[in-house]
Amino acid sequence: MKKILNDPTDFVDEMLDGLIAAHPDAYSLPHPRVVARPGGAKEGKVGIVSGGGSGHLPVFAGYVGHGLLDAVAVGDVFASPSADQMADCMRVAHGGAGVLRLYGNYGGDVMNFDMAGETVEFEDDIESTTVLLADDVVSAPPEEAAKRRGTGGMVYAFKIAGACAEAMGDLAHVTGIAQRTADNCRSIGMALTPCTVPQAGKPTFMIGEDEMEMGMGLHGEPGIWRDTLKPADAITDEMMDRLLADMPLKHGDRCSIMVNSLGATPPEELYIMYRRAKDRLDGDGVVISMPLIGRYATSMEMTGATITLCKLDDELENLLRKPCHCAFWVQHDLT
Amino acid sequence: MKKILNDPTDFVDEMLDGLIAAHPDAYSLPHPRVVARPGGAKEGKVGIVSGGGSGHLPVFAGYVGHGLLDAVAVGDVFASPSADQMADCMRVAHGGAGVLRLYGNYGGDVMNFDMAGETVEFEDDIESTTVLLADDVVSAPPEEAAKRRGTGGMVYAFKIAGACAEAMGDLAHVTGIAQRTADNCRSIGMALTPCTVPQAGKPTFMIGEDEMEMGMGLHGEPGIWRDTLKPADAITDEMMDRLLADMPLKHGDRCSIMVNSLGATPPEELYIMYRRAKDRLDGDGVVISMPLIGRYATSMEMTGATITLCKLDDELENLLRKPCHCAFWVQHDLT
Amino acid sequence: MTLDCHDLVRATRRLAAATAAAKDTLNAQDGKLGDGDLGITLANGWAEADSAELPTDDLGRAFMVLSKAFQRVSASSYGTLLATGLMAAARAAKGRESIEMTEISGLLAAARDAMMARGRGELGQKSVLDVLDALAAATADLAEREEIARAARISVDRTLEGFRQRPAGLGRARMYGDASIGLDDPGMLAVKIMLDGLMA
Amino acid sequence: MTLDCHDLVRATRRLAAATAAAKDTLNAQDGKLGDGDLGITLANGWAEADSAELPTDDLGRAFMVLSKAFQRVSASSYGTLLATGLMAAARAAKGRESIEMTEISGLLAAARDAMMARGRGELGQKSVLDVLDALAAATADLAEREEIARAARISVDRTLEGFRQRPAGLGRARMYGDASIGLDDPGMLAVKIMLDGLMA
Ligand SMILES: Nc1ncnc2c1ncn2[C@@H]1O[C@H](COP(=O)(O)OP(=O)(O)O)[C@@H](O)[C@H]1O
Ligand SMILES: Nc1ncnc2c1ncn2[C@@H]1O[C@H](COP(=O)(O)OP(=O)(O)O)[C@@H](O)[C@H]1O
Ligand SMILES: [Mg+2]
Ligand SMILES: [Mg+2]
Ligand SMILES: [Mg+2]
Ligand SMILES: [Mg+2]
Repeated sequence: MKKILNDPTDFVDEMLDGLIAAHPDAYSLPHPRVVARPGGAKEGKVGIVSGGGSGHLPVFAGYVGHGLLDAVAVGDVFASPSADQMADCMRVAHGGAGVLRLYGNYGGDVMNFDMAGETVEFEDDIESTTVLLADDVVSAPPEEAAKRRGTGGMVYAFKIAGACAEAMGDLAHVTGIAQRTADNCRSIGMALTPCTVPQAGKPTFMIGEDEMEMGMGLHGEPGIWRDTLKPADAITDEMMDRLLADMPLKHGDRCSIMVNSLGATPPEELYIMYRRAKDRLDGDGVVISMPLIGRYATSMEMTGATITLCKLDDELENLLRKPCHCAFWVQHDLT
Repeated sequence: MKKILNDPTDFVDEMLDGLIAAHPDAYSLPHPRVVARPGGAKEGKVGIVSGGGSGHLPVFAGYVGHGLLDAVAVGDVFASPSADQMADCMRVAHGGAGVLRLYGNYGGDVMNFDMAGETVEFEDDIESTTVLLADDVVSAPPEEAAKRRGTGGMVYAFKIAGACAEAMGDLAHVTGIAQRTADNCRSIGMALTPCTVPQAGKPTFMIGEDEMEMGMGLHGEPGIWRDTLKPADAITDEMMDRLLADMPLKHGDRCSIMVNSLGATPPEELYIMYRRAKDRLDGDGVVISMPLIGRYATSMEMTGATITLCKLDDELENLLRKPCHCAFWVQHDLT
Repeated sequence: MTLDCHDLVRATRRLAAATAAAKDTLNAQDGKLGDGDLGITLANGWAEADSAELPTDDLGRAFMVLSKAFQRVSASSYGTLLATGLMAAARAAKGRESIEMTEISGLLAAARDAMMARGRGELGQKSVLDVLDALAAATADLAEREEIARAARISVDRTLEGFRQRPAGLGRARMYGDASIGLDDPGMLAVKIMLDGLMA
Repeated sequence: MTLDCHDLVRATRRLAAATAAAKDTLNAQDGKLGDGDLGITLANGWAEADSAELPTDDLGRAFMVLSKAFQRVSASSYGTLLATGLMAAARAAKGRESIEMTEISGLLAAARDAMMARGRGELGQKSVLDVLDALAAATADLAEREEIARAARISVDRTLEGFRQRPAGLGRARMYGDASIGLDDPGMLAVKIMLDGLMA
């Protein structure tokens, strides 16, 4: 296992120690495995919480910050946090105006967040709502879209709903905005090499020296097909085809697009993909607003990329372009 | 070669196309392979240029921006730009107050930048100075410190000299500040897996499944020793030992520290290293200011990390904490 | 015959021992089509439950303590589902010192239903749900401990056998499609191991 | 005997042909201890020079056109060093229609010195510098083209031989330490190939 770590069982906690030591103004650890903004919940602001497995930085803990999330529950690598941690996380984020649970549609996370929601409703009288990201088009056909898993769309939802909450929208409004963002996001991924979960010590999947897997998930879930590696433009075309088939965009439509590295794939290659994706959208007369190119939702040292399209209306675009601030993403006001 | 690209010979130009298409407000391409701030040189401001091989994003092109660089010349992957491109780059950056050439101490880059300097002095009457980063302690012993190669220290020099130029310091002042930063930086790297130069198509070096190389350079230059992979704390200790032996820091000294991924190593692992490095500095009573943890100077998909210490005085710290803005690094005013 | 808090303490002790012993086996089974943590989940959960203080006068609250133990230490699907099932049992037995053995079938059914709601799963998808469903049916109206034990064992074995050649339809194993055919669902197997432990 | 701009045009043509032919060989040699681009550097540089328009009346400016060609198309060490050497020759011949063959040794020495300054290299480090130094010495005071050719060939072969068993002390090859022992320096070899091309 070619990783820089100590005892694999300490991986997540040592990572969190380092994260908070490095950015004490950005993050605090009010409970074990619960990362929150320092200073506590803001009175009257809707709290937005998320959570899930570790190994995806900046997802999840990294996105705690101004204009983004209020608190997250941090699981082991690729594993759900416990319902107990999620309940703590919701308590920390609650500023009296309720809490939105905003996260990716993975079985374990959903079960635990549901359980946590019932607990804090019962024990703490916290009103809460849920919006699930289910943006990965490969993970289920359109008829079963609710079964899809969440990926890059989470980042758009954090950003847009976060800006809405920062503007003191109420729980219904923030939830509605988050849901509309979730409904407007489509993602697809491809992977070239696996990553290794520290406690497992061996790669998450096996793949040939010149093979790629189109549609593979963030944890190595199988995709659509495995084939010899194709040129960047062909890969990008296939990904864009699948996304646009699922959510057609027409002349004059606006969208943001995220070309995201799963970890090892360098920005140089993402820009080569973006170049092609933009050509495609330009050709269709689709207007790109605030493209995101970089490492936004990763799988540790996996090689590969995901593309996410987020269709925008005036309100979503305005919220997307509002400022945000965390250790991984500082954005000035672009409205 | 597990990379997302088209024709390897187009790698750099397509990457630049994508970079500029994605961030037209941040970057322009006034000449082939010359990246500059849009809008041209600012009258009366010292221009800071850099350059070198591609494959190190954000180094070099990424750091063109407010409070950072004015223009860079972009070479092929791991290869120097031509003297011709560097001369163009200096012309673009010249706002009438002279140009500082600020880059890493690599033979080809030095020869070409020197030649370019002579050319623009002769042809365009541009006054210019040079500051070389030679911060990698492994690449030559202290007696031959001028032979050392440049690595993470470049980022501190770009940031600090960039802030000084933005404050309208004159050429002598900006050069002096850059030189003081260069003198105060020490770096060391370690690598776990190689990367592949697109046009070469094969890895830059070979290394065993459980081996690491301590002190390896950004292009796979050999280091101090090769050994079986050690725990993160032991690796960090050895790196810190070497850095502090070369530049002792005493109780009350201030420094910034960069824990930098060579590409594939994820932030999770960097935070585990930072945790240990901070413990060390805390123990010595050294005060850390504005630590940088992330991907600041990379080698495409190489696995490994570098640590840089930058010793700060009041002026350097103040400049480091000034705002900056490029597609890879947005910092608010922290002074 | 009845079941009270002391029975639950004894059962918990046995389950802790049985799942600790079966940890590696269950991890390996889960590893064939998943993340290989099911053994850890069960061993940690029952160990935590075993070290908790159970109330002696309220079987409902005792079940709730067991549920909370699983909520604390396990976040894997099975741990959360077990916590959910135990919470359903807690609700059903709330405020009572003991229940009749004939009520066990009803507790199993309540757990099954709560777990279906929690995991959005259905019967027939080759999961722990199918085992619980069969168990609830097999133990209906039985009043004797031995009777229940015998019926339960037969029922679990039959269910395992009945589903072995079917593909997994829930959880992580679903991703593997037909590769799951011929393999026992680890969540079902876990019930068999717990049952054997209870009767040891 | 003299050397004028027409000679330089003819020489450039020959060098373009010779380096194009030797491209792969030189790349391979450079690849043993470096990045394997020396063949490309030379072939591209001389091709660019060959396609440039050379002035016919000023040998100095003609050398400058060759230098600029290398500055444009090559950024590898050897290309920059060649551009530097050619610029030194340009300076020395500035404003003259032709030079005497006896001055060739002086041009080589001027190129050597400029390249040492540019690359911060020293003699004895197994690089192109050593070949140039030996060539300047071997051609001193010779006035006949044939004489110069013969002396140059012998000098280059001797220099290659003399350095073969020494470790590289400059450029990328230096990193490989003793692994460079026994291998010819590709930059020296390149001079031999260019010389052979000139005389073909
Ligand atoms: N949604 C679900 N509903 C019911 N049972 C499920 C569900 N998901 C998983 N299971 C059961 O849990 C078992 C796997 O448990 P576990 O290893 O804890 O899952 P994971 O590690 O994937 O979270 C499966 O064998 C199956 O019996
Ligand atoms: N600093 C230097 N001074 C003199 N000669 C040098 C220097 N560096 C390299 N060389 C010569 O250049 C040759 C390599 O050229 P080239 O392949 O262009 O280098 P690189 O690709 O490493 O930039 C070496 O064999 C050596 O003869
Ligand atoms: Mg499992
Ligand atoms: Mg699990
Ligand atoms: Mg070379
Ligand atoms: Mg080269």
